[in-house]
Amino acid sequence: MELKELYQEIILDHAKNPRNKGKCEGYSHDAKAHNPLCGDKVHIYLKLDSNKNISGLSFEGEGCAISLASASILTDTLKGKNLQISKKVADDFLNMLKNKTKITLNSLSEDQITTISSLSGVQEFPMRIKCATMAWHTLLSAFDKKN
Amino acid sequence: MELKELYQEIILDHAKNPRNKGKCEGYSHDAKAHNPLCGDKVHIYLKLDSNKNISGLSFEGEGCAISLASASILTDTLKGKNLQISKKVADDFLNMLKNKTKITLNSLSEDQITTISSLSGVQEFPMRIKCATMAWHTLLSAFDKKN
Amino acid sequence: MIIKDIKTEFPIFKQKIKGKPLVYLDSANSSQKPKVVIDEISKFYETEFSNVGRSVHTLAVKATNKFEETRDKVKNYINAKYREEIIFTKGATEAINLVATAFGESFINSGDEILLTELEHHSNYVPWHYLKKKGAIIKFASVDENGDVNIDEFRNKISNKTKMIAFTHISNVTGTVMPVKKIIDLAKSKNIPVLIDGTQGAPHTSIDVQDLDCDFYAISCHKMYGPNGLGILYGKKKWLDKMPPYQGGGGMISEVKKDKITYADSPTKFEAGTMQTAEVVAFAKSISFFKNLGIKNIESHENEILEYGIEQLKKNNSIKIIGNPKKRASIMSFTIEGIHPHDIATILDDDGVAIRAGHHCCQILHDKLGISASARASIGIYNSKEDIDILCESINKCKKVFEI
Amino acid sequence: MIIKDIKTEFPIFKQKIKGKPLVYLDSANSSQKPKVVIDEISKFYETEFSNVGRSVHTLAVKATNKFEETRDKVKNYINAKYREEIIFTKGATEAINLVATAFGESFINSGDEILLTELEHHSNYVPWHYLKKKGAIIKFASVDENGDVNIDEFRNKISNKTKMIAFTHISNVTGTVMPVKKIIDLAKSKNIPVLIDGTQGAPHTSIDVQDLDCDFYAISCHKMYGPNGLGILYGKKKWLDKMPPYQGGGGMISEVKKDKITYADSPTKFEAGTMQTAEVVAFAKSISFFKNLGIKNIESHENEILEYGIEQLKKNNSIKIIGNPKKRASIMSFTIEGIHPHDIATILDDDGVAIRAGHHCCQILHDKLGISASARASIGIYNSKEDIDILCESINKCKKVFEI
Ligand SMILES: Cc1ncc(COP(=O)(O)O)c(C=O)c1O
Ligand SMILES: Cc1ncc(COP(=O)(O)O)c(C=O)c1O
Repeated sequence: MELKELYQEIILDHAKNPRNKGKCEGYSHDAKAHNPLCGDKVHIYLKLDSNKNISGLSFEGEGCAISLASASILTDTLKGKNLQISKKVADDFLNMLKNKTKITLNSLSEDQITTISSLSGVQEFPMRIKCATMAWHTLLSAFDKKN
Repeated sequence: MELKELYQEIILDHAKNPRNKGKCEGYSHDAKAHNPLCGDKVHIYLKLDSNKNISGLSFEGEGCAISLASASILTDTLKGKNLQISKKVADDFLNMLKNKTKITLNSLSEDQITTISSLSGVQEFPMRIKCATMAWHTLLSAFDKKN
Repeated sequence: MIIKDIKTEFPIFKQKIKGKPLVYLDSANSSQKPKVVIDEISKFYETEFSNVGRSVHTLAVKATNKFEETRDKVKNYINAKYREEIIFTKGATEAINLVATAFGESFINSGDEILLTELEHHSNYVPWHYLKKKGAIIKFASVDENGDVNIDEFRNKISNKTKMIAFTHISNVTGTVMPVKKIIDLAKSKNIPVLIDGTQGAPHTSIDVQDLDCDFYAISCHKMYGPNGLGILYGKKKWLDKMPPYQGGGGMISEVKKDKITYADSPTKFEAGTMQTAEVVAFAKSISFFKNLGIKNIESHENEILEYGIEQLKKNNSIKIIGNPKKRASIMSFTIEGIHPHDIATILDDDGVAIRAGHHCCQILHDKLGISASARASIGIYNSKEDIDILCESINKCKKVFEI
Repeated sequence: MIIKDIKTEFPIFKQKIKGKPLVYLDSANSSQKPKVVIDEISKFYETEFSNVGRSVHTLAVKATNKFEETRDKVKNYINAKYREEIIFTKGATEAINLVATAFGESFINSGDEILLTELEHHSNYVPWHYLKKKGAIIKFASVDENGDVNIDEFRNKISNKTKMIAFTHISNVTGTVMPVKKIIDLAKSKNIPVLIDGTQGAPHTSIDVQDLDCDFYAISCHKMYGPNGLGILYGKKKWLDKMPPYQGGGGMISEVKKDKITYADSPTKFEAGTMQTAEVVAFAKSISFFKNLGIKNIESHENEILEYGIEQLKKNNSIKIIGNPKKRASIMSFTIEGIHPHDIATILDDDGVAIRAGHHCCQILHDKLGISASARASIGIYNSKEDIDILCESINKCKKVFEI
C-alpha cells in the first residue's frame, strides 16, 4: 500500500519526535521558507566552522508529518558533515524526489541512506513533494546567506 | 425572402435620399445618440411651437440604411404633428419592433402607416433593431430636453 | 429531479478514485458540474459559437441572445431590479476587485474606513487592502470563539468615516451564516454601502438582493455547479452609474478619441474585452438545474447532511470542530490532535475522500484560532449520509496510520 | 493533418446557415474551436475536474498537473525563458490591463510618456489612457495611407521620457504586419520596454519572445482555436519580479496579516482567485493542434487565401480595400461606396457568410481614415478559396439589393 510507503515508521518517528529543534547556539547562517498554500514553515539554523564543517544544525518549523520529518532527518544526517558534502547530499535528495533516482553517496552510512531514502515514498504524492523538499531548499539558501 | 422585407424599396429610397436632413431653423429641442458598437449616430432637432405642435423636425446622422431610413421616416411622419400624438406614434413604433405589434393609429394616414410599417422587417434581424429604434428613442429624449 | 439520485447527473461520479467511489467533500473549493452544463458548453462550441455583441451574422446573433438571456436569468434568480445590475466577471475575486477599485476610486478617500470581518477570505480583504495606498483604513469586526461575528462588533466599529462594510454571506471555514439582514439594516441606518461576498452564499441559500437591500453581491459561478472562470457582480444601478470603468478595452467604450474617451453604460462599461461566452451561456443551465431542484430542497438536503456530519464528527474525541456558530451551512472544518491537516487529506484521499487542507485563504481567522491549517469537508447537493460515514471511517484510519 | 481538409475538424461547419454552408470569415473576432479542444473541456469536467493548486486529493493533483503542464507548453511554444513568465488571464485585454496597472504603478510617473500607434485596438489604448490620471502622456505614432507605421514615426516620437512602447503585432483592421523586430531594436537602443499586443499575431505567425526580446506579449487564446475567456501574458521575469500584484485574492499571497500582506512570486502573484482550469487544460490541445499543423504551413495557407482574396476584391470597382501595407496577414477590411458596412454584413449573412462590420474597436484608425465603420473579412486556418468566391458573389448581391 502506497500510504504505508509514505508514512513509514521512521518518518512518523521523526515527525513526532523531531531531532534538533530550536536555534542552535552561535549559528552563523540561517534561512527560512514558507509554503503559502498549506502554511508549512521551516527555519534552518547552522553553524559553519572555519574548516567549512557544519558544527551546528537545527530547525524551527511547523507543518505536516512529511515536512517535519524531512527537516528532522536533514539535521540529523548533515550535522557534522562538510559543506561540500552537505550540498551534494541535498542535491541528491532533491534529485531523488524529482527524478526518482536513488541515493548512493559513499559519504553517508548505510543507516543514513536508509533514513533519508525513507522519504522517497513522497514521489507518488505530487502535492506533497514540496513538503519534503522545503527544508532542503532552505538549507541550500542558508549556505548562501550569512547571518 | 426576408432580406427583401428588410431592404424594401421605400426604405432604400429614404436611406439614399433622406428627408429633412440638417438642423431645422430655430429648433427648441434636440438630442443625440450613438451606438458605440457600430458607430451609428443620430442627432434630432425639433421646434415645438406654443401649441405643442412640432413645427420643425430634422436630423443629422450617419449610419446604415436602416438607421438613416428610420430617422428620415420619423421626421417625415411627425413633422407638423402634435407632441402628444408624436409620443404615441414613437411608442407604437418601438412596440412594433419589440413585440411585433401592428401600427393602427388613426392620427396617421394610411400612407404614413405603410411607410412607418416598412421598418417592421427589422424584427427578424435582432442585431439591427437598435439601428431602427435609435432615432425614435432620441426623439423621445429630445422632448424631455430643452435646448 | 430528486436530490437523492442527483449524483447520477454528475459524470465525475462514474469514476473510481484509487479503486473506490469518489466522495467529493470539496465543493466549497469548486463544485462538480452536472451533465446538462457540460453538454451545453460542447453544444455551444459545436453549433453556435461566436463572439458576442459585435458582429451581425447569424452565429453572433444567436450567441449574443443566449449570452444576454443568461443575464436576465441571473437577474431574475437573485431578484435584481435591472438587468444592467448584473456584470459577468472571472470570479468572485474579480467582482470584489472591481468594486474595491472602481467604487474605491470614486468614494473612498484618505482617512475613510472600510469595515471587514475576521472571517473574510483573502479575496474580500486583499483588494480592500490596496486602498491603504491612498490612505484608507481597514477595520475588522472580531469573530468570537463560536465563529460568530456579533452585531455589536459592527455597531462598535462603524464610525462616521466608514465608507464600506464588506463581509461574507457564509464563512468558507466555519460555515457561519452571517445575520446579513441585521447587518445591512444597521449599515443602512448609517447610510453605509454594503458588499456581500456571496461566494459561499449563492450555492447554498436563496438570494433576493432587493429584499436584502445590499449594494453589491459577489458570486462564483463555478461553485454553483456552473463553469469555471466565471463570476457575477451584482451592483445597485445607482452606484454602477457613478463608478468609473474597471478594465479598459474593447466593448466598454462609448467613443474613443485621442484626447478623450467616454464609456458605455453598465453592464457594458464593466465588461472589457472578449467575454467568456460559452461559460455564460452554459451557466443558464446551472440556474435551471438549481431552480428545478428548488433552493429550499437544496437547503434542507444539505442541512440534513451537515447536521448528521457534525453529529458523527463529534463522536470522535480526537476531532476538534472549528466553530459552533448560531447558524451553520454546508461546511465543517476540523483538526485532529497530532495529525496535520495535510496528512489527513492525503490519507482520506487514499479512500477516495476529497477534502481540503490548509488555511482556505483565511489566514487572519486561522491566526486568531491559533492554528496554521485545518481540514475542511464541504457539502454539495450530491453528498449523502453515506459520504459522511466513509469520511468518518477514513478519519479513523488516519489515527491508525499515525498510531494515535 | 492536411490543412485542406481541416474544416472537418471543426464541428461548427457541419451546420447550415440559412440553408447554406457556413463561410466563417470572422476569426479575427474569435476563432472556431476544433473538436479536440471541445472534447478536452468535456472530458476534463466529466472525469478530472477540480480546482487547482490548493487541495491535495487525487482530482486536484491531476488538475493541477495538467494546468501547469499547459503553462510549460505555452512557455515552449513562444520560447519564453522561464515558466514563471507565463501568466494566464481572461484575455489579451486583461493581460494589457495588468501591465498598464502594475507596471504603470511602479515605472510610469507624472510626465512620463507612453508611445502607442494609431493602429491600436482599444484594448491597447484605454488601459494606458487610465495612466493619464497620474500625469502620464500618451503619444501616437502615425499610420500612413497604406496602413503602415514607419519606423521613423517611432524614432521621432520617442523622447527621454518614453517609458513604454506598446503596439500591435498585426493590425486587426488593415492586417499590417508590424516590423516588430526593428521597432524593438530601436526601443532597446534607448532602453525602453516594449509591449506587443499579439492578439492577432499569435494565431497567424510564429512567436519567439526571446528572439524578439520584447518585454511583454499579450495573447488571446480564443483567437488561437482555444477556449473562450482565456488569455496569456508573457512578461520578462525581471519586470514581473518588480511589479506589484494586480488583482488581490486567494492564491496570490505569501502571508496575510491584519497589518501586512506579502505576495507570492510570479506567476502566482498575478493569478488571483480561482482560475479557468478547464480552459487552460483544454488550451494545451489547441497548442498541439497548432503544432501538428505547423505554423509555417498555417502561414503559407492563410497567405495564399489572403492573396487570392485581395486579388478578387480588387476586381470589384465598388470596393475600397483599407490599407495596402508592406506586409499583410489574414485580414481584409473594405468599404463599398453607397452601402454601409452593417448592411453589407446583414446581406452577406443571408448567404451564410460571417464577417464583421463596425470600427473593430479601432476608432482612432477609422477617424483617421475618415470613415465610421468598415466591413472586415478575416481568415483562419479553415478558410479556402471557395470561401472567397462565395464572399465575392455575395458582395455582388449587396450591390443588387441596393440597386447600385
Ligand atoms: C468566501 C469566499 N470568497 C471568495 C472566494 C473567491 O472566489 P473565486 O476564487 O471564485 O474568485 C472564495 C473561494 O475561493 C470563497 O470561499
Ligand atoms: C489587436 C487586438 N488587440 C486586443 C484585442 C482584445 O482581445 P480580447 O478581447 O481577447 O481581450 C483584440 C480582439 O478583440 C484585437 O484584435
